[in-house]
Amino acid sequence: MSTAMHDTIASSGRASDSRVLRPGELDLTHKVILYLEDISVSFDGFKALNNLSLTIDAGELRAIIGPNGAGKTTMMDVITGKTRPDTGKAFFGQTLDLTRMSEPEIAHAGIGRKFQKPTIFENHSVFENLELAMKTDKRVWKSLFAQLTGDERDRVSDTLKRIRLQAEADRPAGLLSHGQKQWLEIGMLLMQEPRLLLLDEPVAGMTDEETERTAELFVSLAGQHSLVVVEHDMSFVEALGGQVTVLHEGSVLAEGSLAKVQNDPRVIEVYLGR
Amino acid sequence: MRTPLTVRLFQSLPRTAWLALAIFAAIAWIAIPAAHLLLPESSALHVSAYTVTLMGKILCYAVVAVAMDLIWGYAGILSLGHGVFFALGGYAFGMYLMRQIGTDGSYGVMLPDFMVFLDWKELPWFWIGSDSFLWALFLVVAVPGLLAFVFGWFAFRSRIKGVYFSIITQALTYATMLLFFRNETGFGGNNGFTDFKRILGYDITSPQMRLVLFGLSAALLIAVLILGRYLVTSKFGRVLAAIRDAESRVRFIGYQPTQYKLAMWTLSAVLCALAGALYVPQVGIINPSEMSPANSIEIAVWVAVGGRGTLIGGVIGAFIVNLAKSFFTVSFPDYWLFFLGFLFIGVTLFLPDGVVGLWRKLRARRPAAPAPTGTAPAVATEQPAADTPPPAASTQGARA
Amino acid sequence: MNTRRSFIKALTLSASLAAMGSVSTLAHAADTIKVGVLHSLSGTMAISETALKNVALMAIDEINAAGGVMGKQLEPVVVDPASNWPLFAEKARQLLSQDKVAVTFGCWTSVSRKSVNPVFKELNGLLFYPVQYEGEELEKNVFYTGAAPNQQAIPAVEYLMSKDGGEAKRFVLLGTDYVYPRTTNKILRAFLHSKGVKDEDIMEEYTPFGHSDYQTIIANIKKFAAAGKKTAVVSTINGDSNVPFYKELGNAGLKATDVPVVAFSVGEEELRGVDAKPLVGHLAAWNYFMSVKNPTNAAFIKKYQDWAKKNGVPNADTVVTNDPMEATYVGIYMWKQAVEQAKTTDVDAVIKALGGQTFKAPSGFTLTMDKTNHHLHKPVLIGEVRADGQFSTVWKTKEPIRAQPWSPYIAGNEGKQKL
Amino acid sequence: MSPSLHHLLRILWLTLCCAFGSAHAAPSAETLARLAADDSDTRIAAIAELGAEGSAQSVALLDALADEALALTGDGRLVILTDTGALDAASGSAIAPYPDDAEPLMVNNRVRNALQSAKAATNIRATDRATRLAAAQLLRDSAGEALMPILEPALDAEPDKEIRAILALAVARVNLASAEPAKRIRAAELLGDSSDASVKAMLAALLDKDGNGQFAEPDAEVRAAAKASILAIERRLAIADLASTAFTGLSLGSILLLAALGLAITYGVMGVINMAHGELLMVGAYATYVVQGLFRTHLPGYIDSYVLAAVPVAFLTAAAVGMLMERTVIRWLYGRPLETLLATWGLSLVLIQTARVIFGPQNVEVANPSWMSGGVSSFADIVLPWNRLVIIGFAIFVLLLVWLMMQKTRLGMFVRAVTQNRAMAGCVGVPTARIDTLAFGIGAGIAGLGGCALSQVANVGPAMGQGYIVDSFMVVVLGGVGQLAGAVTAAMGLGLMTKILEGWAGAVVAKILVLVFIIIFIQKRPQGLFALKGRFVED
Repeated sequence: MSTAMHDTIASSGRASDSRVLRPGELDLTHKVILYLEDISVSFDGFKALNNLSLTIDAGELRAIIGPNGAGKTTMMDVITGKTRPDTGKAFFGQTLDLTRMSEPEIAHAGIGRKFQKPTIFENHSVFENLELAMKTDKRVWKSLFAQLTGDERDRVSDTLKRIRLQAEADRPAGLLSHGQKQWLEIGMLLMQEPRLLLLDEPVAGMTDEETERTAELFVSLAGQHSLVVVEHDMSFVEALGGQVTVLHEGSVLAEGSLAKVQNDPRVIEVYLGR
Repeated sequence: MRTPLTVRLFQSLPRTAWLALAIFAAIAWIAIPAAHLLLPESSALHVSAYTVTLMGKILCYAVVAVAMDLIWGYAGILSLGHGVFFALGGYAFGMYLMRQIGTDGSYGVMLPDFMVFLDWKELPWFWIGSDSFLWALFLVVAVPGLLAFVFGWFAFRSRIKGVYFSIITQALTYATMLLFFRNETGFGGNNGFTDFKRILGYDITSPQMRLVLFGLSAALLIAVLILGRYLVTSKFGRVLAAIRDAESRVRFIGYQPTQYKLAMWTLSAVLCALAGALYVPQVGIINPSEMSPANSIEIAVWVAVGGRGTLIGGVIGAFIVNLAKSFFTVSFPDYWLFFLGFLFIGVTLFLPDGVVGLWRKLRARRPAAPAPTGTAPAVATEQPAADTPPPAASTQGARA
Repeated sequence: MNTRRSFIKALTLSASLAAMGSVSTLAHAADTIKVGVLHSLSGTMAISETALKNVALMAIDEINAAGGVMGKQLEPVVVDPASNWPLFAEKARQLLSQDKVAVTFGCWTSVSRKSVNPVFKELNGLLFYPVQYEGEELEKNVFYTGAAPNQQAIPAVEYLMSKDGGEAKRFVLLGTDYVYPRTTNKILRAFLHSKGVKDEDIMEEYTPFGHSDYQTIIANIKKFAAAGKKTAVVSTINGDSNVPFYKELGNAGLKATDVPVVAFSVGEEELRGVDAKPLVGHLAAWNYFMSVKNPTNAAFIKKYQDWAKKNGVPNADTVVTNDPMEATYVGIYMWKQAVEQAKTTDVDAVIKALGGQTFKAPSGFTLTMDKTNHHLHKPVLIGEVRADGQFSTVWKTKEPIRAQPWSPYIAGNEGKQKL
Repeated sequence: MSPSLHHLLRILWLTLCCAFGSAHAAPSAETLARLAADDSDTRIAAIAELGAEGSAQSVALLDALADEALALTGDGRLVILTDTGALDAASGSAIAPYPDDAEPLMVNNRVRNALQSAKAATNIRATDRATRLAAAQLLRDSAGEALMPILEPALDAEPDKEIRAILALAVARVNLASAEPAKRIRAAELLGDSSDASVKAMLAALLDKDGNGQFAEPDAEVRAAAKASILAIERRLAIADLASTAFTGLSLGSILLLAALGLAITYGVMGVINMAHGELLMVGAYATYVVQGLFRTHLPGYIDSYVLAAVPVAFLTAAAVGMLMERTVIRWLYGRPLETLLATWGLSLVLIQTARVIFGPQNVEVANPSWMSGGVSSFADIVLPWNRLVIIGFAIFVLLLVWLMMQKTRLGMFVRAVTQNRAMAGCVGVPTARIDTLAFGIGAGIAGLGGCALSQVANVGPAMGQGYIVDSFMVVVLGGVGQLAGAVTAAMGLGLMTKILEGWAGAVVAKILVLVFIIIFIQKRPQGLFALKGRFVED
C-alpha cells in the first residue's frame, strides 16, 4: 500500500469523514497524533520498555530525556516499526496501528526519523540525498523514469537553503562535517514532509551556534509538524521550551515543563543517583 | 519540461562513450567479419574461426559480468549463483537446438539421442513447443527470470543480506547442478546437449552463422551497457546505491528495498540467461558443470578484476581473465591456477576498484581532475569519474 | 573517457590473442609433424588424465628417438582443457585450426569427447580416444582404442556367473549417475534378462559425482545379498568415489568371498589411492593389467617408469601403468604405422590406412584395428585385486574380441555396426 | 549357500570318513600335485582333503596357499616362499638355492572360499577359543548336510556357551531339512534366535505353496513354529534397520561437524568468510599422509600409531598455514566480507595447485591403522566400522577441545572480547592483531584435525577440500553464526536427514532435497537455528 498520501493536512482536518479514510491516511480527530499504550519490549530477558505509555498531541514539540538505557531509542524503534513490541498498542492518529505496519508504510503515513548517529547516503551528493528523501511516489516503476520537475527542484533548493548547505549541494555527503551531516539528515526529514518527526540527539557534535539554529528551526517547525526530540543537552531542551518527558528503565518517570521535572525528587535521584 | 526517454537514454552516456561503442560496433560488425571472410588465411590480419568463436564466447561472458556488476557493484548483492541463470538460458535455447537436429542424430529419430538412451518413447511435457524458435526465446527469458524472481522474493523479503545471501545462492546453483546431472531430469544428464546442427535451418558451423552469433553477442553487450548505464544514472539506480550503503535509512524514508533489489536481481538474471542462450550455439555444448559453484565465483572475479560499480569494468575483467586463461592453458598449463589464484588475491588486496579504479587513480594524480573521494571502496566507483559529467538530475539540481 | 580507453584496451588484447594464434602457426616448422595432446591437467579429471598425457609424451619421445615418422620428428602440442567441457571444444579447435596438428590424442570422459566431436567433424581432424566407454557412437574422425561394453562389461558378468566366478545369481548394478554407467547397466540388464535373471534379482543404484558416503548403499547391498542367492556387485563408480566406497566395503565386512565386486573404472592408478588389503579378491575387468607377464609389457613399464623419473613426475618411484595408458600407447603406434603406410599425414588417407593395422600390445596380444568400426579388437582380462594394489589375472579371453559399439542389447541398434 | 560349496563339503565329508582314525601323515605328493592343477575343481578337492586331514603340515600348506606364498617352480616342484627363503612344500624343509623361477599359485574367490571352509573344519577342533569362534561363525552360514559329522561332535564337545549357540544354529539350519518332523520343529523354533535375513528366507521357503497348493512343509506344527520364528527375526531386523540408519546418520553428522568446526570459529566467531577452508582440511589430510609415510620408512614397528602422531601434526601444519594466510591476506580485509570471500577463494586455488605440484594430481593412499579397520558386529549382524566409531569419538573430543579453548582459556576470552568489541578490547590492552592471528590459527588447526579424520574415510587429493566447502558453510549458516551448539545440531540434523532421505529416495535426490531444505530454512530463520536476539542483530 505504498501509495503516497496526498494533502493529509486537508483530510485530517475533516473529522467527519474519518470513518471513510483511505488506508494510510492520518486521522487527527481528538488532536492526538501518537498514542503509546503499555508498550513492553524485552531482549533476552532484559526489559528495554516496561509498560510505557505516552501521547503526543498534533503540532506539539516534546523533549524526551533520560539516562542511558532508559529505552529512548527502543521507543523510537517501536514507533518506526523497526522493533515489534511484545505487548501494548502504538497508534498514529486514531486509525493507523503502527505495530502492524512496515517501516516504509510508516514513513509514508508521515513519521520521519533521525537517527542518533547521522545516517545519510555518504556516496550520494547532498542534493541527491534530499532528492531521494523527497515525498513522492516511491515505487520501482516510477523511479525508473522519474525526473525532477521544476518545483520539485525548487523544494530541494529551499531545503538546501534552510539547512544552509547550498554551497555543498554537489559534494558527496560523506565529506560533510559531523554537524553538517546532522543538518542534512534533518533536511531529509523535512523533504519527507512528515506529520511527526522523531529526532534522536539531533545536536550531538554541533557547535553552540549550530545548536542554537537547530533549536530555532525546531521551534519554527512545531505547529504544522509534531516533533519528538530525544536529547541530553539540557540547555538545548530548555531552548525548545516544550513539554518534557523523563524516561527511566523503560517507562515514564515524570512529565511536564522542564522546570517542573528538574525539581522532581525522583528525577534528581535517577540522575544524581548514578 | 519532461525530456523524452530516448533523449534521456542518450544523455545517460557521455559522447565519448557513444564514440567508443560506435568504434566497437564497427569492429564487431564490419572489420572482423571482413577479416574472417575476405582475407586469406595466410594474411597476418586474417581472423580465424577459432578467434571469432573465442571472442564471441568472451563477449557472452562480458554480458554476464555486466549483469553481475549491476547487482553486485550497484546494489551490493554478491551472487555466487549467477551461473545457474546463465546455464538455464543456455539449456532453454539448447532444447531448441536439440530439436533442430531432427533425424540427423545417431539414432536417426526425432527424439534427442539421450532420450533414446533412456528408452523414452515421446518428449516429456516440458519439452513441448521447444521446436519453436520463438517459444525457445520466451523460455530463455521466462525460466531464469521466474526462478530469480521467486528466489529473490523470498530471500529479500526475509532480509537475507551479504554473505548469507551469497551462500544460499551458492546452494541454489549447486542443487540445480545436481538436479541436472540426473539423467531422469530430462536434460541429458552429465553429457548435457551437444552436436548441434542448425539454427532456423541454417548450418550452425558455417562461417556466416558464426559471424551472426558473434555479431549478436556484440549487439547484446552494447545494449546491456547502454541499458545498465541508464539504470544506474536514473533515480532507480541512486535508490539502489542508497540501499547498498544504508538500507534501513532507505526504509525510513519510505522506499521498499525489497522491490528495488528484486527488480535489479531479476533483470540481472535475465541478462545472464540471454548471454547463455548466445553462448551455447557458439561453444557447441551446454552441460550441468556450467552451474558448478566455481564458475559462478569466477564471474565475480571478472567484475572484481575489472572494477566493481563501473559497468565497463566487467567487460574488461571478463576479457583479461579469459584471455589469460586461453593463454596459460596452452603455454603454462601447470601455472594457470596459480595465476588465477594470485589474480584473485592481488586484485582484492591492491586494486579494490579493479583495473578501472587503478586507471582513475592515475588520472586523479593529474592536478586538473579532482581526486575521487570517500572511504568505502564503493565511493570511488560511485563518484562520477573526473571526466564523466555527474548524473543528469543532480547537475540540473546544482544549477537550480 | 574510460569507456573508450577500456574498449581499446579490450580490442588490443583481442588483437594480441589473434597474433598469438598466428605466431604459433608461423612457429609450425616444416620438418616436424605436430601431434595434439588434449588431456585435463587441472580440475577434477586431472587425477586420471595426467598419466595419459605423460604416456603420450613418452611414446612420442620414443618414436622421435627411433627416427620419427617418415623421417620427421613429432612435435607434441600439450593443451589443458582444465576439466571444462566447453574448453575441450575450444582447445580442439585451436589444435586443429591454429596449430594444424596431424592427429590428437585425448579426452577421458564421454562428455568431453561429445564436446569435441563436432569440431573434429567440422575441421576433419583425427582423434584417438583411449578410454573404455558406453559405445552408442561411431564418428568418422574418431578412433576408439578403449573397450566397448562388449569388450569389458559383458565378459565380466559372464565370469561372475561362471563356476570360478562364484555362480552369482543376483546382481547389484552400482554406478555414478552419468551416461557411461547408465548405458552399461542398461546393456547388462538386457544381457542378464537374456540369461534368465529376473528383475527382482537385479538392484540398480546411482550416486552423485564425488559421493563420499557409502554407508547406506552398502547396508542395502548387504540386505539384498541376504536373500540367500549368491550375489555380486557390478560397479561403474567413477574416479574419486571409489576410495570411500572400497574403504566402507572393507570395514563393513563384505568380503570378496561373500559378495565379489567387479569394477570397470578401477585400475592400478585408482588403487594407488587406496589401502588395498581389505579389497583382496574383488575384481576388475580390463583389456590390460600392469601385472601381465610378458616381455613387451615389462619393457613398456620400464620405459614409463624411467621416463617418469627423468621428467620429474611427482612420486615417480611408484608410478603405475593401466589400461587407458596402454590404449593411448597402442593408439600412437597404430597412427604411426598408418601414416607410414599412407605415406602422408592427410587425415582421410590415414583413416583409410588405419583399418586393419596390427600392433603387439603390452597386454601380450596382437591387437587389430577393425576395418570398419574404428574400434580395436581387444582381449578381456578379469583380475582380482592383490594386497599390493595390483591385479592377478584370474580369467582371460582366448583371443581378442571385436567391439560392438552399437550394443545388440539396446533396441534400434540392429545392423548398425559400421559407419 | 552355493552348490559349489555343497559339492566341496560333500568331498570333505567323504574324506573325513577315511581320514578319521588314520594317523595324521604328511600330505601325499599326489595331493600336492593336485593342488597345483589348472582346474579349480581338482584343486578344491585337494584342499578339502588337506583340511580334513588337518595335520600341522597341511595347515601350513593351506595358509601358504591362502596368502599366495605357495609357488610352483620351473621344474614343477611346489615350494612355500617365505621372507627368509623357500621351503619344500612336501617336507617343509628349507631348500637352497632360492628358486627364482617360482610362480605363486593363483587363488581366486572360489578357491579362497574352499580354503576358508577347509580351515574352519579343522579349526572347529582347535583349542584356542577365538579360532573356534571364527570357525563356528563361518560354518553357521555355510554348513550343510555334509558337515553334520563334524558339527554334531563339535557341538557336544563345545565347552563355550556362545560358540555352542552358534553351532546350534548351524545344526538347526541343517536339521530344517531333516526327515523327522520333531527335529524340524526344534530347528524352526531354535532358528527364531537368529537375526540373519538369510535364515528368514529359509524359513519363509517352508511356507511357500507349490504348484498344486501344497505347502513346501507338510507338517502344520513346523509351519507354525516357522511363522513364529520369522516374526521374531523380522522384529529384530526392523530394529536393526533403525539402529543402523541412526548410526550412519550420526557418523555422517560427525564428519560434517569435523569439516565445519574450524569454519565455525573462523567464520562463526571471527566473521571471516574463508573459502580456503576446504583446503585447510586438505592440508591436515596431507599432513596425515606424510606422517604415515615417515612411520612406514622410519618406525615400521609403530605404524599402527601413526594416526595418533598425525593428529598434533595436522593441527600444527594447518594452523601454521592458516596464520600465514591471516598475516598475509585476510588481515587486510577485515570488515569486508565479500572481498575476503574472493581473496580466500584465490588462496584456495593456490593451495590446491601447490598440493598438485608437490604430491601430484592423483589421490594418495592413507591406510586405516589395523585397529581402525574392520568393525564390531553388534546384534543382527550390523557392523559398526571402527574408523567411523573412532571418528564419532574424535568429533566429540575436538568439540570439547574447542569449547574449552573458547570458554576456559585466557586466549578464548580474548578472542570473544575482540570479536564482540574490537576497539574496547584494544583499549583494555588486548593485543587485538595477535589475537586475530591466533584465533584464525586455531580455526585452521581445527580444520586440520578435521582433515586428519577425513583421511580415514575419504579421498586424500589436491581437490578434496572442494567437496566439503559447501557442506561446511551450510552447517555453520544453518546452525547460526557463532553458535557451537548450533553447529553441532545442524551437523547431526543434516547427517540424519541425509541418511533417512537417502534410504527413501536415493543419494542424488537426497542431496538435492537437503540443499533445498537449507535454502528454505534460511528464508524462515535468516539467523540460523540458534539466532542471536537483541537490538544489535540488525548490524
